[in-house]
Amino acid sequence: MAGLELLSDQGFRIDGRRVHELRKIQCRLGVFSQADGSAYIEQGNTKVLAAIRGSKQKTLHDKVLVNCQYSMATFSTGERKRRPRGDRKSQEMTMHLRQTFDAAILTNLYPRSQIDIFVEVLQSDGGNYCASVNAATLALIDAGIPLKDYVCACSASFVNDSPIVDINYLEESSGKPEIIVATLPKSEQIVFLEMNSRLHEDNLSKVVDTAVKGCKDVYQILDTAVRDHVSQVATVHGWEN
Amino acid sequence: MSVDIRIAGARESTKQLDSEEISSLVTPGDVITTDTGFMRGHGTYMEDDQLKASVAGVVERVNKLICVKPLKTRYNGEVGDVVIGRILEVGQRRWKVDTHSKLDSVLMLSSVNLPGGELILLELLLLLDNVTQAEVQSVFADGSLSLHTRSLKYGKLGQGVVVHLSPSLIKRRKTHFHSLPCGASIILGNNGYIWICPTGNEMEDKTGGYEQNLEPVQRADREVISRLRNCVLALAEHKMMLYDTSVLYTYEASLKFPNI
Amino acid sequence: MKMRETPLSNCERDFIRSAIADKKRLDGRQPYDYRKIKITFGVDRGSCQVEIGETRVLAQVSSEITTPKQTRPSDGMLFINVELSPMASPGFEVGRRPDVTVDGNEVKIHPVEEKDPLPLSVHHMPICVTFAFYEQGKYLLVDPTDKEEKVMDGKMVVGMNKHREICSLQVTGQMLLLKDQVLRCSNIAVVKVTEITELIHNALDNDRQARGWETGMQYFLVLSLLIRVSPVNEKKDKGVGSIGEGGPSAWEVDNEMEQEVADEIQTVNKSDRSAEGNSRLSGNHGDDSEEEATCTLSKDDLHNPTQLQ
Amino acid sequence: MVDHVGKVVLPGETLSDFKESEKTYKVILGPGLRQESDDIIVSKPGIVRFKEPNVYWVDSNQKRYVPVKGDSVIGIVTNKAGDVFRVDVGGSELATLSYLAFESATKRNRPDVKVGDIVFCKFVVANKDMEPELVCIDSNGKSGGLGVIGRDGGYMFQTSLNLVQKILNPDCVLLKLLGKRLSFEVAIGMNGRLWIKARSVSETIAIANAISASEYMSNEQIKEMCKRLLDALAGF
Repeated sequence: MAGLELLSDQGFRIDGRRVHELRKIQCRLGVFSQADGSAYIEQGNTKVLAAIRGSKQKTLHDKVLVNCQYSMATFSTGERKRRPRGDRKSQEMTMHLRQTFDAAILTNLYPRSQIDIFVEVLQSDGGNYCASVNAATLALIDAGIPLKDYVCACSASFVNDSPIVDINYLEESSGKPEIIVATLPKSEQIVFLEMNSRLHEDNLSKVVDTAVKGCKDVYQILDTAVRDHVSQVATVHGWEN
Repeated sequence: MSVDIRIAGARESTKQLDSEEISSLVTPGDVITTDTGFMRGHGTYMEDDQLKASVAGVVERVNKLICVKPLKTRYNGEVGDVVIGRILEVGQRRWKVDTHSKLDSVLMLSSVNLPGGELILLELLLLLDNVTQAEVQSVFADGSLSLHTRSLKYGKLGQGVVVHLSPSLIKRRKTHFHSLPCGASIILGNNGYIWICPTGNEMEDKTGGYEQNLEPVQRADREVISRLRNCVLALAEHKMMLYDTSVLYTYEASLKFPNI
Repeated sequence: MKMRETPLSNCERDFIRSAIADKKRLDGRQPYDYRKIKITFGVDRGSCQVEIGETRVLAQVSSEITTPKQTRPSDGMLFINVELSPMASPGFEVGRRPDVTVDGNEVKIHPVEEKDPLPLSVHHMPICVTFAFYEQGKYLLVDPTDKEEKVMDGKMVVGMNKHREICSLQVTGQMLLLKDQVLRCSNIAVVKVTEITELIHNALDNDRQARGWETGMQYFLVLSLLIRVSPVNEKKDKGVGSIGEGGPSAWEVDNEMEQEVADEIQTVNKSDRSAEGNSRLSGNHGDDSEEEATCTLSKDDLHNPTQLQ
Repeated sequence: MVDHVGKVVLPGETLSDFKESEKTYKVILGPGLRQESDDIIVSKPGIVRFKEPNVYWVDSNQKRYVPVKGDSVIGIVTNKAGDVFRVDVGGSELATLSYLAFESATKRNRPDVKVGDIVFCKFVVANKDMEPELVCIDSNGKSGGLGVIGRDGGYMFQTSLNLVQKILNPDCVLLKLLGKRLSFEVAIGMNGRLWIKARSVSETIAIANAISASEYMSNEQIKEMCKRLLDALAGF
């Protein structure tokens, strides 16, 4: 991968985007009828399904237990590989997702119950965590579970002295720094933050800003999708009167 | 037999609407009001003196109380609601019942009309997985429900089918039991569970349903029940409210297609 | 079997919270103070024990020749294996204090007869600093203890080297932070990292003197291997280091975790190739070779690694 | 046997020549000593102790608390299960505490105990075959200081079982010295847990650290430490 140019002189990235451009996002709510809530999201070539199921009786006396299960389909990457649930990467991801949503769900409203969040990556092209968070947020909204705000996640990197947003698989595996942020977009509060590889402290602020901006852009798209979905259903319900 | 296949993308949505049409639509994190004179209802939370939405849905205002009603949610019980439930667990003096609410509901032995006033072993009354019809007696502090089957209207349900739908699709009416002219009865539980059974065997003998009728249901009855079930599902698919008239109209309309 | 951990009572929680609000800590430290760090090197080379307060971590490095990955024939591999013994804490949920200790070593076989073990060129030394947040980030503690971690809303671990390069950064726990808080932590980390780097350098200097040999600028080395390998490019490195946190995530399920981490090793020097490990977990990453010092050792040195002990 | 007293013994050693009670010709064996047919076998490493007229036991530095009937302990409520609270006392299993075992508790008037509260209570049932059971009242139904503690502050911490024995020993000067200059409340559980509430957070921390530090100190050293501590606190 030596000669790969992540950012051309003209300011274009490998897949033709500019530094501040997200990949195309398409999403849909309520894709399954059995689950309490579900959603599907595509961010570029990364495709993720999320489903929510609630209310098994578990013993956290004062709040709901948020449980996650993250898995990747065997066909999700170029190399076909069995990925049993216990896979280390999945476990780590599961734990991150749980923490993220523990902070965003109003957990004290449901004592003694449990919310299961299932996330399945159908196709992976970088930004699995981000797409998973975004999908799970939509699924939680679909399920009518109270959230403080949307949780939107976005990644960023730093190439040739310029921050780039929403990095894909090639950019991820280039060895450049990768920063992953999940935020509550309205208040810009950070729920989750992780960074790999080396980045000079002076640049941290710039890259975090880029990622947070990315989250806000993602939020706009998700919010439009949710509003469309809700209003479509609400009108047939006759709720407007 | 003709088969018609469409890809998912070709499906037409029922109505294309501009989301601007509903002004009171909010999504999580939206500020509903900064006026502190309001009371916080379901689907909202307070932060920095602002009342914000925690779910996506339509804002409803009753006097000073503001709540947001989400599209889809678990059943939030209210006293007096008619519910259909499934027995999950038989305990010492109570049953645990699944009513599609966040926590399991309980049906105390003392809240059951015992046939003949005798004390019978719980297991004989309601077994695991039996379907029961009950009324919400009270709501506990944590949101779980206490049920009762004190009236002869309520009790165990015998032969029929349950349909699980979103509770928000059930229209609140005076009565939720309907004996439809097509030869079947339907109970529209407020919790989104719907029971369809042949007319006659449940409603006639007012024993609370604890004496079970195990006679096979006639084929004609079964066909009517299946058709009704499909009608209910069709209505739900299109997010239409369910009540006796809507179900009946759908049923009548469906008779045009005898082979479905 | 996982042992039951003593639950934290409301009383302890409230007390620690009120103490923190009062800018006091149970062990008498100030909010931004580090605990006492003690670094001890083992008799054998490549082992090191670090104590931070009551938390102890033992690191041992070893290396062996293996076949490189087909996809990266010129790179070696670095394995990091972290074990959290149940002895350390009953019912280990999150690894206790993370922190520090990166020891590497490297092995190279060139012409077979003259074996010259080299210290692994560790380009920079990432130091982890942990911050604990309370009351949605209102209060901030550096280097929280076990109990303080149990009470906290969440924590942030910053891995940074003395050149102010952040190597890893992780925010965990259920709390909401603002960007400014993150930046403030990274500023504090700069100071702490400088202090600790100093400390480690001193410890290494002392150790070097104790061992009585000159290792140039870099760290200590471990073994020399007498293996006959003819192909020129056959060189890899297996290091077992214990590094703090990184991904405490998966540890909950079992106490042993083996992580095959990023493998990126470059050839730096033509005559003596040294391998640089790059680990995402530890944030030990190298591609700028600032201090490429190598040394040659005599056979005697190698065979009497414990001399002058 | 008398010459064994005060010596270190290891598990498996057999002891003999016990001093019997003059009236009953019996010997009472405490923890760490076991009778196997005719031999008395040591089952714990430690120091043999003797108390007149005929009681022998082994003092060992054991970390795990084993419930003993009549012991006052500090427990943490971990769960409410029907009519009982499940309490962690540091033993191998959770102890039960009936909600009726509180002062003026009745079936209708349940005590106000939350999960996570700490309770100062006494063992009424503690043997190896039964689940240990706690109460917060004496035989007259009075609390006598037992019950939920630490609601309005204070700090609970864990020390070793030996340290607790040591500070409760009338010969130990620690609490007396601290009490002279500082006013504080303390509850000492035989399971090694202590709860302390002083006038301020810093005093509480200081007292807690003083107690933890005193484990291997002689009375002289304790005096020295208390002096320094009190001086330091005065300078706060």
